[in-house]
Amino acid sequence: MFYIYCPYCGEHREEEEFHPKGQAHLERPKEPEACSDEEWGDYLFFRDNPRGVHHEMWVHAVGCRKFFNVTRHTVSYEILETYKMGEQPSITADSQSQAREGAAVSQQEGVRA
Amino acid sequence: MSNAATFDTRTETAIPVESPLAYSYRRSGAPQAGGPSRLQLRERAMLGHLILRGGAIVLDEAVRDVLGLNLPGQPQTLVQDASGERSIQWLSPDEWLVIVPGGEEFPLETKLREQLGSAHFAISDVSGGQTLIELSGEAARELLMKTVVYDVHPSHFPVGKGVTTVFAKATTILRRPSEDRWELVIRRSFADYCYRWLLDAGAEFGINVQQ
Amino acid sequence: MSQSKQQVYRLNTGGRIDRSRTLSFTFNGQRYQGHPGDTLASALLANGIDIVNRSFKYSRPRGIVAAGAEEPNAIVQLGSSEAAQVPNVRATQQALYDGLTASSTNGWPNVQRDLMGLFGKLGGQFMPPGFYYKTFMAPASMWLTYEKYIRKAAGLGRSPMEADPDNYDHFNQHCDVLVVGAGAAGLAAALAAARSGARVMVADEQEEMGGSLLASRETLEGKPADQWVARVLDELASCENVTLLPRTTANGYHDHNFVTLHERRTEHLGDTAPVENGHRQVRARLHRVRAGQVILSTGTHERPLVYAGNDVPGNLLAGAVSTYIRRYGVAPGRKLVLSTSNDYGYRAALDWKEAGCKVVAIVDAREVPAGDWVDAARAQGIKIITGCAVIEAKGSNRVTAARVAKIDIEAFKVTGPVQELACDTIASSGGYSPVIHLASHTGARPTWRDDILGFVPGLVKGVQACGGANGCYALGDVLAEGVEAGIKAAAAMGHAVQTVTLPSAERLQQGPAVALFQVPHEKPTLRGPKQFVDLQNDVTAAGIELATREGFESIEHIKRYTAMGFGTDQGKLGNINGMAIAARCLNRSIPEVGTTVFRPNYTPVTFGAIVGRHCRDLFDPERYTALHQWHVERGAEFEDVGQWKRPWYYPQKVNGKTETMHEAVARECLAVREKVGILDASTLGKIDIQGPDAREFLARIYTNKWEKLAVGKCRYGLMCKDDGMVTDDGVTSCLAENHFLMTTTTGGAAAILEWLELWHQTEWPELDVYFSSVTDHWATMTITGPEARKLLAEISDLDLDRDSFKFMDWRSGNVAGVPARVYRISFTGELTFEINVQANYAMHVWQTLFKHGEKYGLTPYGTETMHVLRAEKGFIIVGQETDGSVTPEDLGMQWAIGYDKPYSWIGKRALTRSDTKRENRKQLVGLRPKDPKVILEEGAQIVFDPNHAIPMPMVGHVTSSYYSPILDSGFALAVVKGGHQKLGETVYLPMADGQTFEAEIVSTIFYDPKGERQNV
Amino acid sequence: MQRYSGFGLVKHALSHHENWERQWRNPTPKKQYDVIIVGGGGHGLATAYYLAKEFGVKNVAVIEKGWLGGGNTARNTTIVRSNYLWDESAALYEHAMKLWEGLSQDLNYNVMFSQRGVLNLGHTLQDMRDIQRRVNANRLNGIDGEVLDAKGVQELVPIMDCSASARYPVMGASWQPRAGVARHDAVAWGYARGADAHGVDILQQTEVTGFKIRDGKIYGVHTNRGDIEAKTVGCVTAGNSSVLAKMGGFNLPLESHPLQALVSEPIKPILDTVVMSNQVHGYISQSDKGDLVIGAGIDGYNGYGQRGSYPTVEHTLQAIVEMFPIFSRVRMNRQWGGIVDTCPDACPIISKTPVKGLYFNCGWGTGGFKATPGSGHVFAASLAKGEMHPIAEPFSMFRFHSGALIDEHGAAGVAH
Ligand SMILES: Cc1cc2nc3c(=O)[nH]c(=O)nc-3n(C[C@H](O)[C@H](O)[C@H](O)COP(=O)(O)OP(=O)(O)OC[C@H]3O[C@@H](n4cnc5c(N)ncnc54)[C@H](O)[C@@H]3O)c2cc1C
Ligand SMILES: NC(=O)c1ccc[n+]([C@@H]2O[C@H](COP(=O)([O-])OP(=O)(O)OC[C@H]3O[C@@H](n4cnc5c(N)ncnc54)[C@H](O)[C@@H]3O)[C@@H](O)[C@H]2O)c1
Ligand SMILES: Cc1cc2nc3c(=O)[nH]c(=O)nc-3n(C[C@H](O)[C@H](O)[C@H](O)COP(=O)(O)O)c2cc1C
Ligand SMILES: [Zn+2]
Repeated sequence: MFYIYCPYCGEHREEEEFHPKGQAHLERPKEPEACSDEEWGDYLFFRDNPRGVHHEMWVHAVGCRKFFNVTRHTVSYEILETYKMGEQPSITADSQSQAREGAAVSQQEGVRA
Repeated sequence: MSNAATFDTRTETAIPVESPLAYSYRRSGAPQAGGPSRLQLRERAMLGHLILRGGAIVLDEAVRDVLGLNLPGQPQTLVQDASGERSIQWLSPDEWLVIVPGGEEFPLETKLREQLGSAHFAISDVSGGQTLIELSGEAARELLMKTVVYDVHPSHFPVGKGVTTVFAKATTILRRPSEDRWELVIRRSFADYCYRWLLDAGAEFGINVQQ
Repeated sequence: MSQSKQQVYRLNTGGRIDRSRTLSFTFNGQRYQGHPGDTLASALLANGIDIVNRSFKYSRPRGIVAAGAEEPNAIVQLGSSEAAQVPNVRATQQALYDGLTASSTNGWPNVQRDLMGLFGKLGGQFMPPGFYYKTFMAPASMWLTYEKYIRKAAGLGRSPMEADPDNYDHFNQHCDVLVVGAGAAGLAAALAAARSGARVMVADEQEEMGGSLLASRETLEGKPADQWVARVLDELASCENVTLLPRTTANGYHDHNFVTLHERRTEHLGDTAPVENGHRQVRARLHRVRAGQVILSTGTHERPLVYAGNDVPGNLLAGAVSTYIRRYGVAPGRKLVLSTSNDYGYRAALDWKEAGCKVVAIVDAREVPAGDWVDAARAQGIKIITGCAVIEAKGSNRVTAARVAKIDIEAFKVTGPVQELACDTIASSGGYSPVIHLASHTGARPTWRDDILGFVPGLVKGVQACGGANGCYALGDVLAEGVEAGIKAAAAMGHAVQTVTLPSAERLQQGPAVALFQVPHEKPTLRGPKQFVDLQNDVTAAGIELATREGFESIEHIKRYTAMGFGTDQGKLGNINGMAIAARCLNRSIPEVGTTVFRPNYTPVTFGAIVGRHCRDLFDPERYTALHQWHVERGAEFEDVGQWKRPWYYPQKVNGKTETMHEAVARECLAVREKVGILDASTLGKIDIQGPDAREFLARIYTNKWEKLAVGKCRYGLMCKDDGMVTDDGVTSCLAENHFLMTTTTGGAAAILEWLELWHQTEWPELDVYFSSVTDHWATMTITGPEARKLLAEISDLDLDRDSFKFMDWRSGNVAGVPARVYRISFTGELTFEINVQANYAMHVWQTLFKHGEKYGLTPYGTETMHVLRAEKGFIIVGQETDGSVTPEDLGMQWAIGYDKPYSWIGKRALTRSDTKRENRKQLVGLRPKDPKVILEEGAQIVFDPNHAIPMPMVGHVTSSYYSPILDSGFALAVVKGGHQKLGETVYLPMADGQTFEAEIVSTIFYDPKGERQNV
Repeated sequence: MQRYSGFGLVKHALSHHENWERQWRNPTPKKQYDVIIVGGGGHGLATAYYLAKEFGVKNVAVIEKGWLGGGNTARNTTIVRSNYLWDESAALYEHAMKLWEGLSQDLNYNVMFSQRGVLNLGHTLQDMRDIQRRVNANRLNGIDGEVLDAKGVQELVPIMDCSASARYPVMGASWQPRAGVARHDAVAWGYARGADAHGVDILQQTEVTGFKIRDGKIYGVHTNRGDIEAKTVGCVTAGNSSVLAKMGGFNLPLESHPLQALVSEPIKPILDTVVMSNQVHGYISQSDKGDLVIGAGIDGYNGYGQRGSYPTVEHTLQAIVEMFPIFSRVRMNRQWGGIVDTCPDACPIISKTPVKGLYFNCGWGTGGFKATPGSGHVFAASLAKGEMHPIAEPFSMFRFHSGALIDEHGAAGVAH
């Protein structure tokens, strides 16, 4: 169970107070009517879903009710940072050394042995 | 005056009222410990509850002028007046809970609105929708550990703190107004569930309900 | 030697048991005695019970092999009554109490003389791993029959057949440092951390804290080690910042240092929790611990050696032999042969000798053993046979002899002649495996260390392992590691440690151990007698070898093909041996083969403890309105809507008979259509929306328009997700220019509030608007029917004139002396007033309405009647008429779509995708059954051609269907492909019983099509 | 291939089991294959099996990064049923069900398919409406099923609490008698053995790390054991499908979530149907070994760690004890997690992709075990012909552009 730092409450809180809300930084097209069916479908349904560093949105549902962003490794589940809505991450897949990520993946994904 | 409708939901006339726990007292009773009790529960019903929303900068002065309290700008803080009757609690960066003696909420809202003028803010009266349950006694903290996921250790939860957190399968606002007292703000529709939970979890401490 | 007649193996002195008190217990119906401080296992051994169970597959007799969590055999059923049955109790972890009732889980007719055992003996070789997959295939239809017989052999213990009388509890804990395991390492760590002032929790699974120090030969400061344990525990107990939890197992280690601790509070007292001060104590408590730092000081598990016949009762772990002697005052036999690969094992022989029993020989696989304990054994005159191992245990119900021979470990061969040593007990030690289980739960992979011949835990952030768990075995070093871990953990949490002086430990010389896992036999593994690896699942070395031959090369495949490690011991005893055997067969190294994944639970935990208080009445919240009591007293039946309890209908007694739902609903419906009814509508979600941009926000969230809604007016709105599918609806009222009250469906309230916040916080933060839930603040009472106005007029000061208070207006005033907002909106099609008052006044207003309403025939109605009435009017229920695949146009609600709004409101773009534009989408229509007596089944499928072969093309289904009392006929709402263009056409509904109903597609509005009644 | 039978077993026993053959080889990768299947789970192995056996494509490799059958195939609660709501999915799952019914014989490997019936409980009026709708649709689609009332449920499962005093009383259920459970590992092994016997190379411990694409067409894969070529590549990688799609340069409408399950200690047989409930949210069956196999809910966040959150397990056991109060004293032995690839409409993707020759079969999410034979069969047909099999056609990834979703959330219900 995660221990999540809410950037608005300024504290770590139990996962039970939060709801995950999917990929972060999804932007609704400014002019939906100008989108093709394909572009609109992409916006609605197609997701990054990386194995590794992921930016996702959570809401502190039982708490301050604020949405915010989390950078988390989807294999080790380590939370690398949390930041407010509208802010940009300081840690990204690119900024993380390949080696570190690789290590975490092979360490914690059980399929190999 | 902001362009919102205000409405005093209370009346001066003597009309029977029922607190959110009224049904629960009838259904589950109000247990009294036979011997010495390590835990007391008391509902403080019919208080005035207002949700205040807006920027801290917008609200701060008005709150000080009208309520005589500093708007708590720091997360998780609870500020009370000297009598402990009036309090204001941080709920989120743009949301506060004000609790005042029953009947004061409407004049308070009116005054705040006057003071705030055309600024962007919101005040919602939720007095009918929630109630306050007070826990005291040496076992209060243990009872809370069975109930809420938040860390209630004194080093982490000093007097003057308040949080919104998970209460069993419901939610609560939990505050610590004084050394030996904890307050739970519970939603009306969940009140019976919360009450039954507290009685059940508190039984081993000889819970004592003061009505 | 025996203290009482039965306790044949009880020693006269020694151990931590209380000989002054005797406890009696029964096992398989026989009465026995033991003492406080015993486990059930030590008491059984004391009483000379060899066979505690029968094995799972081959039904072989089995005895106790271990003294702790790793025990695979001694799994028993406990319980003196049906409700108090406890299946699968590990006797080595069950404290003895007076009156304990236990029995073996397997064995027929009994565990001593078991008929299945015969089958096992004869048939064993016909049950290699995977034998099911290779057989029972013909004829195909017979598998269910075969399976019935296979299933008969399943299971260990049995479930109680009655509900559990006990309660369980959760504690949400937070601490700086959690220490798991209170042996030497854990106590040292705890002491260091405690002295820093950090919040420390210490959990140990055993009845007493102290771990292996409780039965240790070693001294600390020249005194028995348990004296130091007692001192440390005293100090820890006196610290306010320390929580000590004995009898508490860390069973799961989850992400971000969340650890669950299972505290058994009363299992040492009885099979049902005792009552104290009139209150039944909780049987078990689950601590949900969020720890800043975790210290794993969980020690080691000793590995047995794998040799032929190693499952015959009387084969024990060397360490367990010591534990039984030193801690429980039981020597589980008379004549011991010890087979070991290391120095540690020698302690069992020394202890055995000291207990006054005979050590036949120590058989050491090493050519030249050397070390302090070896010397001690020599000094005692114990015979040591070197370069040899016990290759086979003889005996069937108890060991009678050990066959010993010279072995070549490298060549995996017996190289010398075999000698048979008569004995009744064989103890073996193949070295130690650090307890890596908890660390593995986090997903971290363990790493192999050649120097200790074991895996040590892989570690994630914020956790340390120390002592045995970290592969550190010398007591002095263990203590030092513990202290260091404690200091580090405290420091990481911002606490500085004062000094901790360590007690002096003996420095013992130890010779190097040899890597021995499976002992070779004269015959090849596949041909020789069975050598057991996983005792509980009857997995043998031959089985592992066979699996590798068949291509199961991954250790995970081997596990699944043989069931190694699948048992209730999760392979604590056998797994590493199994891996080593697999490595031998595959010609790979042990680290190449690797371990299987250890998962929670460390040891099994009752469902009850995990469930805690969230059961029975407290399984899920029941949400009530302010009028709940009234509904209960009025005899309402309730419907679950989300977590709410809503009155469904109010059956009355008519001539001594209680109405059926059908009768009650018919009566309620007519009351509304002809007189006046009242509904408690308080559960509808209500959201207070304020701000200068509130109106624009509404226009973006809803499909319809909001620019022109004037103060004092209400409007129905429809909400879509951005995929264009309807997700919620409700009426929103304009309270002031910048102020609206939105209502949502009962089930949707919380989600819609979050939805509004989502869009505001993420997409449109520039809009000045705030939302607050006021659902619980207002109680809503809907009075509806032709007499509604007259009734309300009697008790309110509102101007109810139809022209000043119009349909879709709202007004405020007093109702029954209470300030109220009244909305003239209608879900029934009748003249309706929705009275909203602060919930604390609701009961008074409701009762006042009834006081005045009697003469008008005021009738309370529930959700069922509400549904009938709204369906007669063609009003939808989101979630009933819609299922996430229905657009506003499909519903025929074009009137609620503002295509020309200046914003691309949510859902708009999706409505022009190729599939949503399709002509023949399923569309909402009314259905009139050709036979008015027919009430179509909700969910009935609609076809155009009922004579079509199966699969029959389906064109829609019935979403709502009722009997209409006012029309005296059945009627339905349905979605039908292209339905909007098919009014008047006939459709068919083929039912399960073979009947096919006919219905005509009609308008969705069955009653008062012009909507006159609500406008009066 | 060595044939298995009871008689054979006796023969082998008499020769001390020394003559059993490998169930599959451990071959060295060839440079080139006609078809590469990425992912050696049940679906991938079934695809290879049918390709070789029914569609005559024998030069096939299955590339598996770990041990075959070690993904979700090793982790699922083994429920097999076909009572899906919409025509498209009903056709797909019923196609699978028919194959299940002869699978052990076809593979000469007993997959222990046990048609002991599955109950989907209804606790609310809307549940019952949905159940009726689904059962009616099933019937007209030729799928067995009936609607039971609370009494009928109680008769089938006497140990369940069907009383009116339950928090969410059982109102009824849908009942599919032909549904049941199967031995998940045996399914993977049986297909692997069958595929191997038809010449398929199963390459374990081989990870696909990239695709070789030229002019929008695929011609091979990169692996940690070198490059391997093929003009047709089918990815059947479940939870990892998005990762592979990225290698192909596109996204999928998928999110990978942890899904957990758990087993109790083995107890004597007490439950011989499968019981599932959406409302209280849990499902349970008892295995032939005696353990209660219990499925938990899906965790809301993305995760490739094969672990989920503890509260999910708590909620599941609450549901189980709510339905079966007598299990309160039974103990939970082990919990684990899989990585499920969930699709917005709870239906799979069996599809061509923007890269020619590259196909994906994924998105089975929480419920694809039951489809294993059907999925493999239609995917093999599609790969062999280069044209999607009619049953697979509606499950194109491009339905998310047109909007023609097949929303099975109702029928998929609790994760299974
Ligand atoms: C807890 C749980 C319970 C479930 N219960 C049920 C149930 O009761 N009934 C039901 O029908 N379904 C159930 N499911 C779903 C079901 O398990 C899956 O839908 C199904 O097993 C998927 O099979 P697969 O062969 O597609 O995937 P998998 O078995 O996951 O196989 C995919 C394979 O691809 C491999 N792979 C991935 N990336 C690469 C790469 N780059 N290179 C090479 N190989 C790669 C993986 O290692 C893996 O072996 C459950 C799932 C879980 C997790
Ligand atoms: N088993 C042996 O006989 C053996 C082997 C090597 C070393 N030693 C000696 O043992 C000492 C090592 O001490 P140590 O502290 O590392 O180990 P220890 O065995 O003394 O203590 C470990 C403790 O952790 C408990 N434990 C294990 N898993 C647990 C869990 N999941 N939850 C709660 N409790 C759990 C055990 O019951 C035990 O009480 C030294 O004295 C060393 O010389 C003993
Ligand atoms: C249907 C089913 C039944 C299982 N039964 C058991 C069991 O009785 N004992 C056990 O230890 N594990 C059992 N497991 C779980 C496996 O041990 C293992 O946890 C699972 O395959 C996931 O693999 P992993 O834990 O190695 O990652 C079972 C798994 C499944 C899918
Ligand atoms: Zn917060």
